[in-house]
Amino acid sequence: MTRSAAQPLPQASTLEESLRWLRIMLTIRRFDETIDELFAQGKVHGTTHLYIGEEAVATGVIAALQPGDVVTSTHRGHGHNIALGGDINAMMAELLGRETGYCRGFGGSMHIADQSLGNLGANGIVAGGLPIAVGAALGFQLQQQSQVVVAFSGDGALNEGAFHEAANLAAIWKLPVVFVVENNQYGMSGSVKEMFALGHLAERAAGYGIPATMVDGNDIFSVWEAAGQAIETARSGSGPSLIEAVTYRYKGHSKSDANRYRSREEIQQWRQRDPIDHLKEYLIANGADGSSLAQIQREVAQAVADALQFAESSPWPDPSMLEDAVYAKEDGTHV
Amino acid sequence: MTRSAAQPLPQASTLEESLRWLRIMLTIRRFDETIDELFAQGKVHGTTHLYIGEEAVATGVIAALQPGDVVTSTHRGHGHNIALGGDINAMMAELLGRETGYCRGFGGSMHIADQSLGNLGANGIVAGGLPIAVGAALGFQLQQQSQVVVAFSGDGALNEGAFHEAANLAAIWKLPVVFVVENNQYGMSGSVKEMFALGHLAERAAGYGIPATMVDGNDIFSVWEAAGQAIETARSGSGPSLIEAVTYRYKGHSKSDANRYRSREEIQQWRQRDPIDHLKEYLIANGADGSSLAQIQREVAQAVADALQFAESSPWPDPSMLEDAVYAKEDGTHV
Amino acid sequence: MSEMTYGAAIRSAIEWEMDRDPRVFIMGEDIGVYGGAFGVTMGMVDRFGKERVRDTPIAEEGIVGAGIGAALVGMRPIVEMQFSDFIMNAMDQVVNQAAKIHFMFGGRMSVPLVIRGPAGAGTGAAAQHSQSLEAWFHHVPGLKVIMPAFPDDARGLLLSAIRDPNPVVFFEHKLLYKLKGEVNETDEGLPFGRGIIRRYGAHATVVTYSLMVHRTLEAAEHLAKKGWDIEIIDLRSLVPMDVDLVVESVKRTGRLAICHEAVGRGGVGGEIAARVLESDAFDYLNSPLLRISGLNTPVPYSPPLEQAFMPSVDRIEQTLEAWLTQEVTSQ
Amino acid sequence: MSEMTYGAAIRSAIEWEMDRDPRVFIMGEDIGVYGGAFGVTMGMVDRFGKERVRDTPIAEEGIVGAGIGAALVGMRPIVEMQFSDFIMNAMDQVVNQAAKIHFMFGGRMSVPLVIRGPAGAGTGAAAQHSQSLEAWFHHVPGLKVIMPAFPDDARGLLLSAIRDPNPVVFFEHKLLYKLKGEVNETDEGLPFGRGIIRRYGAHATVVTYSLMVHRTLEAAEHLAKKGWDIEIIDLRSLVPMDVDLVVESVKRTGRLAICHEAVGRGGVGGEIAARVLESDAFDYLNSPLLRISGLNTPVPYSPPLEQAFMPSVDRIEQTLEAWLTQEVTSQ
Ligand SMILES: Cc1ncc(C[n+]2csc(CCOP(=O)(O)OP(=O)(O)O)c2C)c(N)n1
Ligand SMILES: Cc1ncc(C[n+]2csc(CCOP(=O)(O)OP(=O)(O)O)c2C)c(N)n1
Ligand SMILES: [Mg+2]
Ligand SMILES: [Mg+2]
Repeated sequence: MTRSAAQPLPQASTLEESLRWLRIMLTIRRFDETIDELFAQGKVHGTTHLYIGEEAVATGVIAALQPGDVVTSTHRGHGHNIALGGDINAMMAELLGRETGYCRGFGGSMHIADQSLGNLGANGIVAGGLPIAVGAALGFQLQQQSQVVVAFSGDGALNEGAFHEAANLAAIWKLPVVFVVENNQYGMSGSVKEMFALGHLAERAAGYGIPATMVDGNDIFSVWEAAGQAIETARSGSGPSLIEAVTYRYKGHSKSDANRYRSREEIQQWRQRDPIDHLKEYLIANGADGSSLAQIQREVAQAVADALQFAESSPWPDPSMLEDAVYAKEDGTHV
Repeated sequence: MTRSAAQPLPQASTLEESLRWLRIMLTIRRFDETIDELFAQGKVHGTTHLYIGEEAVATGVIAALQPGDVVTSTHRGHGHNIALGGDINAMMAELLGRETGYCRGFGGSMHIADQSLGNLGANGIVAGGLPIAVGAALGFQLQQQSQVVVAFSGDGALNEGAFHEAANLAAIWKLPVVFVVENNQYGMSGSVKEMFALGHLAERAAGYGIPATMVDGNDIFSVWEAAGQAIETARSGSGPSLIEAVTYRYKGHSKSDANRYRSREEIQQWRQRDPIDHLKEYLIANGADGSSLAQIQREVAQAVADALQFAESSPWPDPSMLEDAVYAKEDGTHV
Repeated sequence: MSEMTYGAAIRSAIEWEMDRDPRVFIMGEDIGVYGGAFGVTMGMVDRFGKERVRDTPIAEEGIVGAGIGAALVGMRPIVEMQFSDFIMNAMDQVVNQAAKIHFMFGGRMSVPLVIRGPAGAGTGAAAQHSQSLEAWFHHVPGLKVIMPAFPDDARGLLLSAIRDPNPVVFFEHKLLYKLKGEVNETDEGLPFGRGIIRRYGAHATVVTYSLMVHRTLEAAEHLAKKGWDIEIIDLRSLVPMDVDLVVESVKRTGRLAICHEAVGRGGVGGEIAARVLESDAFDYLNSPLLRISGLNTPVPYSPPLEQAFMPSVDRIEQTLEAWLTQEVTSQ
Repeated sequence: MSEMTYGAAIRSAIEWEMDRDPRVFIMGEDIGVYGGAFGVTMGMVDRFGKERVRDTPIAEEGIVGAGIGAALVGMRPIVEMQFSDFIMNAMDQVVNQAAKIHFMFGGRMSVPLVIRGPAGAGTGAAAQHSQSLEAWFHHVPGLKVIMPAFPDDARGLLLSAIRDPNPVVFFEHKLLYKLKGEVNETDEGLPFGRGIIRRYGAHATVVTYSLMVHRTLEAAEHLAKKGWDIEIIDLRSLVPMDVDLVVESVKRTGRLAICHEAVGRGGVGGEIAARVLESDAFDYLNSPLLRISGLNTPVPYSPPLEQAFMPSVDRIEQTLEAWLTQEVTSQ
């Protein structure tokens, strides 16, 4: 499925745009590598789910969105927020539990949201965001606005009742929502092979009358094209679609994962189809110069290091504010 | 879809068997007509869901079961229990809230079960029985027994998350369960046309890798054949299937229904395809004599009248036993 | 002021807000042409159209979630649970999502959502259609919980619920839908968190809400004839709860009884008792607590059983009388 | 007697029953090769095979329902909720089905099913993975609810849970999995409904369970040095609850405090308080009630916030001390 590096750039994406994507993907990777290290060092508590290996999905899909569009994210949500242009300082601070974090330390890794950028929220509950995405799409439809919603989920999420009810609502009301299924082959340890009696997850969409496509989730151009089509379908009022983006996570499911359910070889094989390497090769073959790529990489590393520095030097939140933080004020104002 | 009355009897069903079916279908109808009258007279409290018009589905499917097989039933469950050979005295008494009822008056119309006949229970919750059916099938599989489970549901139930999770479990574990969807065109008022973006409900099964067929639910022979095949598939270890039985309910959804969502003409049209009339014509065309059919009809009417008499002369349950009835005894004994 | 039923008062609040605020819409099973299982939304679809009076598939988790999502992009959804029991199918969306979103995301978002539906027994609908589940929701930080007993409260509190920036669980009682009362059809919402003394009395305070307000009031009238003078507090709103009103009343009467239809064990009665026992009313308490509640059983079907499950006027009267006789006489 | 962790004690009970009774099996998300999110079922699939240690899709409603169905045809299923919070996705099956089947069908059937999983905060898992939801389930007639604090209780009570003909909700605490203790690996189950006095004392009774037993015991040791003598009751089983033990203790000490990690409002503390206030211990009560509990908020993520949410040894100690000082001194 992977597009060979010799093919020309797809029409609508310029070299500049592609370099921007590379920067995003590198940021996601560097950010999550840093989180991985921090966990290893015992500097973060709780758990986290790294997006490493799946960067092309969030980046490619979100590149196809327009301002005002929104997404619902998942427990594996860092990539989505970074691709939306999220503030990595506030993300890092959130993971470190600081007052300057996105959620003032209330949420942590699984609960980052940035409504101002269109992120309606990561979600600790598998498939929990899907009915919410559909509701946002219903809201847009009722407001007669042309915004579109992208509902990210994993493969495992497709077996939850919440997916089912959401998919059917989207289908019968022709809502402007695109279900992007990040099929990284596993739930936590349960493989797609064991947990579905289907050749491809995209087949599930047929049961709702929703059109579906499968794309190579490690090839950002394929992702971007498919997402673009689905998003425009949604925007034009023709209803929902589902994209199965086939990808892989390199790291364990979460920090407590010993990877007993898969082989080293399998992981190695997928690493050879790395989405970032793939984009780099592609850029070089299309005229980008190696040193500017290296430069981006350095800048990204610096930005993440700065974020860590920012987070570590940020104050801890004050527990005394907890009980006042449960309900929104009468006038609806937020922090 | 309706089999024309001139065709010969399908091989495996004898005239005798068909007459037995007629008796069951007439019993279901007479029973539920009686309940309808009792409600109209204010003699029963609560609500009830009549099976009138759908008799061929329960009767045909259950005719294809073997002793030891089980079913899970629904809120519209009288037909299932009668087709299993249920005791209409105990059913009538239950509806009238008497001590001699199936559930000693604890359950009422929506909660009739007769495990001894293989009925694991009606269910007041739409789709609530489906995961339970799958669990029973899992139990049989673990016990290495060859029993089969039939999970009845309505069309509306297919939009509940419970259906989805149940269907997928059945598919991936190749469980001996047959989903029989009584598509009577409506939930309560929500029509299949509005609540699904599908041509046929059977298409939904494809999303799980479950084979499905659609049959004329008002033609008992079609139902019985399709059920027989699906049940044998399940029994032989080849996994679940789904049968969409297309039918219609003549009466309102429940006693409080004013039928505002459908037309008189529609109801009339379906009445012309009445499953009982159809079977009768068929029997006559195949050599049954009219007087013996009339005789069956009289016997059935008498039996239902007797049941009512039984129920009405039965004692009310004693509230003092309520609090002791919540937990099963340590030794697991039941009433 | 006009006389209307509790059901009509609820409809009046919804229609008022839908007229006033284009962000408000309602969705649920069979709420359109059918008019809702209890007729609450009857006729509304003709007035507001199918978009804003939206029939849904049978998919409670989906529709509550859809309410949340619509709320997040600026709508003010009302989601009807056909029977409040079915909220179990949507617990994750209600509790893990709606209730937590404001807090969990550090105050960045809020969920102005009303989830409403009929609660309670008494219609012969049996175990899965007759529950009173408010205790669960009052245990969930982030939710507000409202249970009105009279038409005017129903209307005023529902106006406030729709306007509230937080998720509100609003439970109506099936047996109250036909109750008539005077209702002021104004734009004024009733504030949450204010109980009301429905009857003043000196011998004991009975704290109650929803249907049981009426039964308790009736029992109190009977007891008055026997010389017992009972004070009755209708909480109306369980979260926030008017604890001060209860505490002050108990200080005056020296005795606390609680009456609710929900199963006794783990019901809201426990919380009320604890709040009083923690307060300075402790020193004024002259008698052990009395709880009158639904039995510790699922709701049974048969009329005599169902009546035994629910506190009846008789049971309330007799239980209160026995308690008062025992306690006051023995002092 | 052998020393083992709380987690190992739970595994020991499951393995014991699976060895003994072919009807017993366990299913849940990632309980096979992965060994469970908290390692409870580690290694079991090698011993019992994939059929009886069954990995499931992420489908809580489906798998609880599957447990019910299997139970109805003669199996004895154990269903693991990966985090007990996810039981919200299965509420209908737990509450409308499992809990009611025996009663609703007039005693014709029963559901021998164990639903178990980790509860509680303290691991930085935040609002949707840290809840203590026992109050909901103790309000549901038809369920039994067990929350052990020690490895030997965990094993003995889980044996009884698996053997019980009713649905049992069995909540383990995440922070206890590594706790070590002596465990008697016998065939003897511990009876439900018996609390245990973990520490005798004269000044006050503290009723508690699960993790908080340990924190309360530690606080009591500190307070002992300051001259306060606290009695501590570990309930172990919430339904049925050993109310007599509590009442007798309060009669001796004259003071009741309750400590649980769950959100205070609507928590089990209310029920305990009400049971005492209804009992003849009322006349012995010398002080207002003290409840020490989780804050009335969702569980926050950041370490200082999460610590503030949960009752800590310090908070327990200080709160008890202030209360005792106030109450005992002012008498
Ligand atoms: C309702 C619910 N069940 C279980 C979990 C535990 N859990 C968290 S992530 C996960 C696997 C999710 O798999 P998938 O949807 O494929 O997403 P991925 O982690 O692979 O990105 C599980 C089981 C959860 N968070 N919520
Ligand atoms: C979870 C749940 N939601 C809603 C209802 C209310 N209700 C009872 S039957 C019914 C319609 C069911 O439609 P369908 O599955 O097609 O069965 P039918 O009544 O047509 O036989 C509804 C909405 C319910 N009992 N349970
Ligand atoms: Mg996955
Ligand atoms: Mg139907």
